[in-house]
Amino acid sequence: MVKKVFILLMIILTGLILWSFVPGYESRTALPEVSAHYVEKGPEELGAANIVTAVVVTYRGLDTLGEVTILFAASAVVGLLIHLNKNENKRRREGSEILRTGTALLFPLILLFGIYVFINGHLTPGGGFQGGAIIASAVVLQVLAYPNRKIGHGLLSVIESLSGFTYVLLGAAGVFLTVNGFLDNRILPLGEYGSLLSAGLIPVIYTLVGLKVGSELSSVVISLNGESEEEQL
Amino acid sequence: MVDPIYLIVIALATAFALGLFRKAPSLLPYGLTLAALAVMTVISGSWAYGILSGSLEGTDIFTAGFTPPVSINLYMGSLEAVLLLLVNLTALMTALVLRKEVKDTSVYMLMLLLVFVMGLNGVIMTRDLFNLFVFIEIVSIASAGLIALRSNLEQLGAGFKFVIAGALTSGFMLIGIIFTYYTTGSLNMDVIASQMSPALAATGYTGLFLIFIGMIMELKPFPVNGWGLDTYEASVPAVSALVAAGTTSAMFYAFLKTSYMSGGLFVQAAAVIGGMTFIGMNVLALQQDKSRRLLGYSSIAQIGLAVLAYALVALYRIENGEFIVFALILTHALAKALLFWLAGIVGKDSIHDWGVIKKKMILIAPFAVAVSALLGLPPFPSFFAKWDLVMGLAARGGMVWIILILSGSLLEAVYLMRWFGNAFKDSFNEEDTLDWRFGTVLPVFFNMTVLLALGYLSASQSSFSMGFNWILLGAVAVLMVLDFLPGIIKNLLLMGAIGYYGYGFVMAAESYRSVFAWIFALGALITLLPGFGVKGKRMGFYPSAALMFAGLIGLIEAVDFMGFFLSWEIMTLGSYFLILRGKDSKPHALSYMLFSLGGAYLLMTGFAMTYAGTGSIALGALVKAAIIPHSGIIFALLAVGFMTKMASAGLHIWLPGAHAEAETDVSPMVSGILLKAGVFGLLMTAISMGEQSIGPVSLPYVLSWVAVITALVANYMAAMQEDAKRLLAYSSIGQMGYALFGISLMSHLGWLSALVISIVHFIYKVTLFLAIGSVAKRTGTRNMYQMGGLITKMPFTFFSVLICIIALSGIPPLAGFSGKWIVYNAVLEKRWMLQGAVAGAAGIIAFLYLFRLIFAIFLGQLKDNHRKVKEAPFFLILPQALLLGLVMFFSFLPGSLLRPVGEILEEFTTAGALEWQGNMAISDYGYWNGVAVMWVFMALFAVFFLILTINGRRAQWIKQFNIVFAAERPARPETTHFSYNFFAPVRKALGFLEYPFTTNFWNRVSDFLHAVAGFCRRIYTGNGQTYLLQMVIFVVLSYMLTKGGF
Amino acid sequence: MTGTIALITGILLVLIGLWGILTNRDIIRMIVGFSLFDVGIHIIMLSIGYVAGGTAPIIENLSDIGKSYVDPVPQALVLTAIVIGLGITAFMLTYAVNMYEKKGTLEIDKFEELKW
Amino acid sequence: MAKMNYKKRWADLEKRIVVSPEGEEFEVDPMQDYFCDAKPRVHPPNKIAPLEKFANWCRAESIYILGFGTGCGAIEMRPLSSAMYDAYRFGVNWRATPRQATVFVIGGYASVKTMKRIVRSYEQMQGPKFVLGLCSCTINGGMYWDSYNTVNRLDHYIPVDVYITGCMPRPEALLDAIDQLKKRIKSGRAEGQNKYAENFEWYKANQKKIIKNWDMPDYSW
Amino acid sequence: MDGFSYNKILFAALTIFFTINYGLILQGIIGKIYARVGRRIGIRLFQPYFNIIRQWATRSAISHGVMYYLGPVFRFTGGAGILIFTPLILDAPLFNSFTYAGDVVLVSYFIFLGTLGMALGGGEAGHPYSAIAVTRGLAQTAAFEISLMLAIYSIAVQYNTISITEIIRAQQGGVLNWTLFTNPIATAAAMLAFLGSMMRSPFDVVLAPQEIPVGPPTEYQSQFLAMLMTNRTIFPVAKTVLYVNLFFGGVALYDSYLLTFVVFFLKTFFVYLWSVFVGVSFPRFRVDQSIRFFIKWPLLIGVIAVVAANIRY
Repeated sequence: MVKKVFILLMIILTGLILWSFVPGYESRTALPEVSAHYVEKGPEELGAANIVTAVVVTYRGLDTLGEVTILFAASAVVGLLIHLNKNENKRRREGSEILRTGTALLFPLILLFGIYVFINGHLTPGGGFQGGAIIASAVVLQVLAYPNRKIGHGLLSVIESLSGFTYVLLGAAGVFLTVNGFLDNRILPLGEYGSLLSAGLIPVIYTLVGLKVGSELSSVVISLNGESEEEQL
Repeated sequence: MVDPIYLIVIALATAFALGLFRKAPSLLPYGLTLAALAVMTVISGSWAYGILSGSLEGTDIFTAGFTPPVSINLYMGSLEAVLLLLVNLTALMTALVLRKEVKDTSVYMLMLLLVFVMGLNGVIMTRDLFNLFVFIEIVSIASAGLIALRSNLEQLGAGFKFVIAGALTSGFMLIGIIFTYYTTGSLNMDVIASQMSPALAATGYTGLFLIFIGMIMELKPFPVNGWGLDTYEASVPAVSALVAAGTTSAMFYAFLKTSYMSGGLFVQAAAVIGGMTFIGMNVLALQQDKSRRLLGYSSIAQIGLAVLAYALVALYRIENGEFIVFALILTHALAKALLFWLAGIVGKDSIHDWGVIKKKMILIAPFAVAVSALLGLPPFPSFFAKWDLVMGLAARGGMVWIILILSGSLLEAVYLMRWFGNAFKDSFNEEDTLDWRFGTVLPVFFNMTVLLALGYLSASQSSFSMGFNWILLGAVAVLMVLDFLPGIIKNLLLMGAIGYYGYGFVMAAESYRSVFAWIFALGALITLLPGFGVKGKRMGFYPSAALMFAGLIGLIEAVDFMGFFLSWEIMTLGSYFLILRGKDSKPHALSYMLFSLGGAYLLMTGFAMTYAGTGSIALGALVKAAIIPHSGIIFALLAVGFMTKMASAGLHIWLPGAHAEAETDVSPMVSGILLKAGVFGLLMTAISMGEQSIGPVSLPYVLSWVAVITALVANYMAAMQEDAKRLLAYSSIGQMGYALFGISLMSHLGWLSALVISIVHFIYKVTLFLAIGSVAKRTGTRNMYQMGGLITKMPFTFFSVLICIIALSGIPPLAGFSGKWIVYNAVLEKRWMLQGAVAGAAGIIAFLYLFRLIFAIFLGQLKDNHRKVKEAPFFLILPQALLLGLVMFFSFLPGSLLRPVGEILEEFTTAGALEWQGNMAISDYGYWNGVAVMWVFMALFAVFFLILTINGRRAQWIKQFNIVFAAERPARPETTHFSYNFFAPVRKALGFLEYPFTTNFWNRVSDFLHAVAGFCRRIYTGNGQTYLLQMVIFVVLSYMLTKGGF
Repeated sequence: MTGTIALITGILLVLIGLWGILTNRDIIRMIVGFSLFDVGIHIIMLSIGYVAGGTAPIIENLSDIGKSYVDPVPQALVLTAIVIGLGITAFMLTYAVNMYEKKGTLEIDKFEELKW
Repeated sequence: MAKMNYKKRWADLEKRIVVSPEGEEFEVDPMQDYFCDAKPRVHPPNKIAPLEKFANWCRAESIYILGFGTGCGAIEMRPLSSAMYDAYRFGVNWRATPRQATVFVIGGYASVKTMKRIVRSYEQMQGPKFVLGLCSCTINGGMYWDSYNTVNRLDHYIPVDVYITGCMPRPEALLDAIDQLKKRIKSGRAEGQNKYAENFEWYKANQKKIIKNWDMPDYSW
Repeated sequence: MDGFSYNKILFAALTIFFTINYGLILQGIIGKIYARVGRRIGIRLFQPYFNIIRQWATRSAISHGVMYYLGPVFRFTGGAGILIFTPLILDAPLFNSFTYAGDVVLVSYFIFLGTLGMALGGGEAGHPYSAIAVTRGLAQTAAFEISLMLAIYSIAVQYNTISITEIIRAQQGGVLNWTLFTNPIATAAAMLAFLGSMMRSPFDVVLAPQEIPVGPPTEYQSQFLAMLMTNRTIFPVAKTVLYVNLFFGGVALYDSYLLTFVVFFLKTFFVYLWSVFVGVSFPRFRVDQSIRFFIKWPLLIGVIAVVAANIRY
């Protein structure tokens, strides 16, 4: 009890630290310089309607690469731990009839939606991560419906590796083709503003990211469910 | 030049591509990984070389085709290049070491390794705050994966604690980043730094603080680092190596970047936290006996030191700060990686099981190098860094920090040296194996080489010019390389080198230096002679001896404090290795090292204060230091520092064991020669600084009492020893007490006596140790009561002991008397009669132990098993004969010794100098004609001998049991030889002198520290949640203390 | 005002998350605490990027440039942060699964193999 | 049985194998290695007669008696140092060690056990040395003449210079005997040491006849 | 303080000869005094002569080894050395043969040569009693030397010299100039130390005639003992002379040789007698008791002497 009171006290004190920021805070009325640059010059420079996407994929592309890497590392760790602790799998209760039927129905739709989301990442809210997550949710559904079906990593990891590798290569291509152009999307023509095939490399990268995130999250889910090397998806 | 962005590209591309090789034979992905790491190493290496050699300049690396702050940028400068090289090299080496793990872990481990390295590269290079956060997350996730490489319970537990601690830290940091973004409108560190102003610092305080505290917590500050320790302990050693070398260096650099960004807002807090970590971890490590956890403690402590160094450099505006901080970091990274790899090779966790390392003796070399480097011993970069730091601090009034740094270093020495001693001395199970593979061994030796090379390079980087002759260390290195040769050849080489160098060196030495130059050079040659009698290679002996003699020579040649101190440490190091070679020398070598280091740190402080006061580090500055404020404290520091080497009362407890347990020909080196280094230093101080006092207390007066009490108690203790070599060791303490007394008299005669005692003590103590050593060798014991009657078996040895004890006790016809006579006159001149009387009493107590020595060993009853003992081997007798010749020469012509030495001292003071009339020395009080005494003695002796022989020519020579035994006969020599507890009545009367005040005192200090460590380390409960709570408390408290409220 | 509310909500969530982390001995609950903690941080980030009266920074026509948009940078950052948080959560869960399999319990204070 | 006991008792003097510090094994024979086994030598008087005479005079006037009371007669020796008899005035003195004594007063009966010690002590004295046989027992065994363990005639075992009869003799008799001894020394006839050396075999045989456990070399140096 | 000339060898020999005779007579007298205290008639005055000649005339001898053989030589060298390094009579060339070789420090250290010789010789005899006695002797010496040293320091400061000749000279001109009167505390300390050095009761457990027969020389006999006995005649005289010189005005050379010798005799005799008187009055100390004694009172007095001298001079 004393401990909890003490913890509470500490949390309150932590709250005070954070609170010290609040009095000085008020919602901005104007954008900071850099953000203003993004909003004002972004569409022209990168040709992406979704400024957030422009920031994520190009202006702060290195962050995104790192982000992808983190997911990659997480999935590698999950893979490693599962790989190291192969143990006989307990049988789990199968999903209900409704679930299985629903899954069969929804699975392709969800996949399709996911692909839509990341392909249109530069135009509408959404993007590679979101799309990838949607795709992975399809796999989650699958796993929930058929918990005893063992799904192999083979294809997923090939997709994951290839998309990641390509992403890096495309980023590096910028260095070759332009000055200081690592992850520069402008090595492809910007195209017509607002159309699907515009904003240079952004849709490509987002596609790759989507594939990669989708396959990574899927493989994490599958790994957590219990890995099997034999069966392929 | 290759764009540094490729470092990231290559690592990532390879990592991603590895997924394609899941099914391939493990060699292929492994080869790819190695290749990627090698290419990265080459790239970073070429940048490091280019920038350091000046052919390249630091460059910004822009991404996305924009310039910052619009896009994220990286920076490649000299520091970055060096750190990248370090990280990538360590990663490459670690990959080599991890070869065995590849099979079990599929491609995952390799992926994680590459991602990890990529993250480190990013952390080092990035200039964007959020990007830094991303890279830190990459590093922490990848390392959390690598920690669980074997996925056992310990690793999982440690990994989980690591993850949650990391999550909490990064959470705070992220809040900090976003707050800062709000206040500054930018994420680019350079932009933020350029905007930084007091006003901004005030409004953005919370954000900056959270970033700071996050970064600090990444560096595992004391006491919120239990998770870090667990990580170090649980991981595969190779991974720990990478974490210790790579992560900490990169995180430290990131910390520096953020700290620069905030305009040094939290420098004071960093200093406090760094200092606390350095001391705290070193104290807590005392109780640790698991090697990897110990290394964890040490790593964190070292990072604490680096943080502290950075903060102090910033606070006190110390010059050459970059060198200081990075020398510390680099040394730590290289040495710590080496030690972790070594732990992997050894495969034993308890430091008591490390004896197995001796299966490959050569592994001792990197071990020694790493430990020395961590302790900041020369010639490693950390030595120069610490020197610069301490000097800078002193010059700017940071005395408290100096004390903190040096005491922390001393604590660190306790456990590291104890560990090293264990490894070197402990026995091991023959069945145990080492993980001796190319992949594991190469990194170890590679890092060792790098450390040595860096040492040489960093000497020039220090902001202090240094009068040290690197040729000396070069010779040591040559001997180290040639260690595979037979001992005799190495001995010839070393003697040749000393002879060749020594000639010029002795000739070049001036003033009182020449006296010590003679002792060191001649002593080296003479004490190396017995080495010819030792068969086999004697691995490690000659490099160590060379190291010690190099230090001694350097001491004489030094022209400035740095050269002097460096030589001092080198000498200490060499002698430590020599002493450690002895049979049961483990604890004694440790205490020797600790006291020496403690003394050395006092010297360093004293030098630093002198530098602060005079602005010069030339040895001549000591003269100027005599009149600056605090000169008394400087004198006291230096005196105590040198007195640890001379083993004065209170600081002596290392000596008896160290000298007694050392090998036969090492004892004379460390006793006859090495102790004179302390005399030299103290004499230099005394001559340069003159009489000093702290307040009303005159320091020479205090010294004089310490000296005579040392002499008295040490001589008494010597008389109570059963072990012959311990007896001699205590005798050395007593003799050094006389020398100290001579110095403390601060007069011509006093110094003359100190010099004369140094010379004759060198002669007879070397002889005695050789003689007694050869007896111990022949009889297989050092206990005197187990010997007896050896005069007939070892007549020459007896003779040399006889001459030496007469000389040592100062009985007139021999050379020892001159020292006593001068002391009497000096005492009268100074009128310190009470001290003089105590010294005199000590001199008489000396008879007690001297008689015991010669009686119990050579006289009395010969034991059964010694009936076939042979005379000492030739190479032990030869040096004795040479030295006896010297004794006799000085005895016949005392003037030949006293006159030149006296003339040397007349340069400093002539008051009370001896006046010479022919062979007669005349002082203000008395006179003495050594030649006349000698001739009278000889004449009387001859006449009486003749009378006895003419009258007693019919004497029947009888055997040992033909004694009057109350009409009975003795039964056994053992029961007839009176030797055990020889001075029982004295013990009955004066036993209180034996009460181990000093030993108890130091034991209590040690017990106290260990108890504190044992108590305090309970904060590391092992419960991850508690660790989190501690971290929250830490954040709260830090905020309160830095801001002074909320 | 909207921004302040969001900010305070975020801070509260952070604190609640902390409470969860520090008081629940069950590892899964702790992970939930961390998720809350993360979400709180994300909300704080969004509140920072809020510009009064601004809309989402999606410029469908080039002519819309110059209108009031909210700050896209925190949004980008939050996206990254979410993904990182996701990775870490997945990661913790994996650890939890493995720890449970090794020890049969999920109480954090049972994992004290290493201490001192 | 007796022999075995004997062996056990004097195990100290048996040959034994010892190991040197270097691990070499070798035999130690205590009789050879620890004791000098030379025979006593005859020490002829100084050739220069006056010198010898002077020396004898000094020997006579400086009597150092070995303070070893072998039997009940020794009780008569003590009063000599008292104020009543004050033998010091005759140049008599007592010494605790045979090495420094010149006169051995055999104080009464000499049992076999004591005889061994008497012989040893006598042999350890440096000559010229003289023996006074005190009490009748030293002459013929006295009242113990038929005892199983008392020596009957002392001069069969060591040369005796002067006998004193009586049982017990008075201290005055001892003083008189000392006087007689002085005369004998001054006249140069007190050559007991040389007699012992010359007839060493005979004496030793006699001694060994009664002392069975002679556990030393023949002559105790 | 002139240098060497060959007649000094003769002088030295004469000094030794004179001292041997003087010492033997002194022994006779002391023996007589001892007897009188015990109400005996006691030895004849020349008994020591008989003893020593008898000892030198011993026919047989045994030797335990080289150091055993050389021990008495060392011992005698030590004793004779002190004698000829100390001025027996001030300014008498005959009795100042080698005083130019050194001062009081030399003399007090030369004493140990004899001690060492005895110890080594007795040690090689292999007799445990020798070693026991040597340990006792050394222990006792170590104890009493401190107060002697303090006393010597005290008078060295007083007279500003450590040359024995100069110290004697400074005490000339009347009885009241003696150290005894000018520095009584130092004298007291020294005279207590003197008791210890004379090996008489209560400090004679070193010899303990019956317990460890005659101490270190327990195995000595024949001419070896004779040499030790000769040394024993001169050694106490030499020591006494040293004390007389330092504390009782020394012996000046008077116009009449007879007077000079009478003064010499009286002074040395009475100083010697001090130890005899104490000896006949007090029982024996054990070694630890005598050490405790010496590090208590004599030491305290010695410290006072030094402090007082330091203040006064």
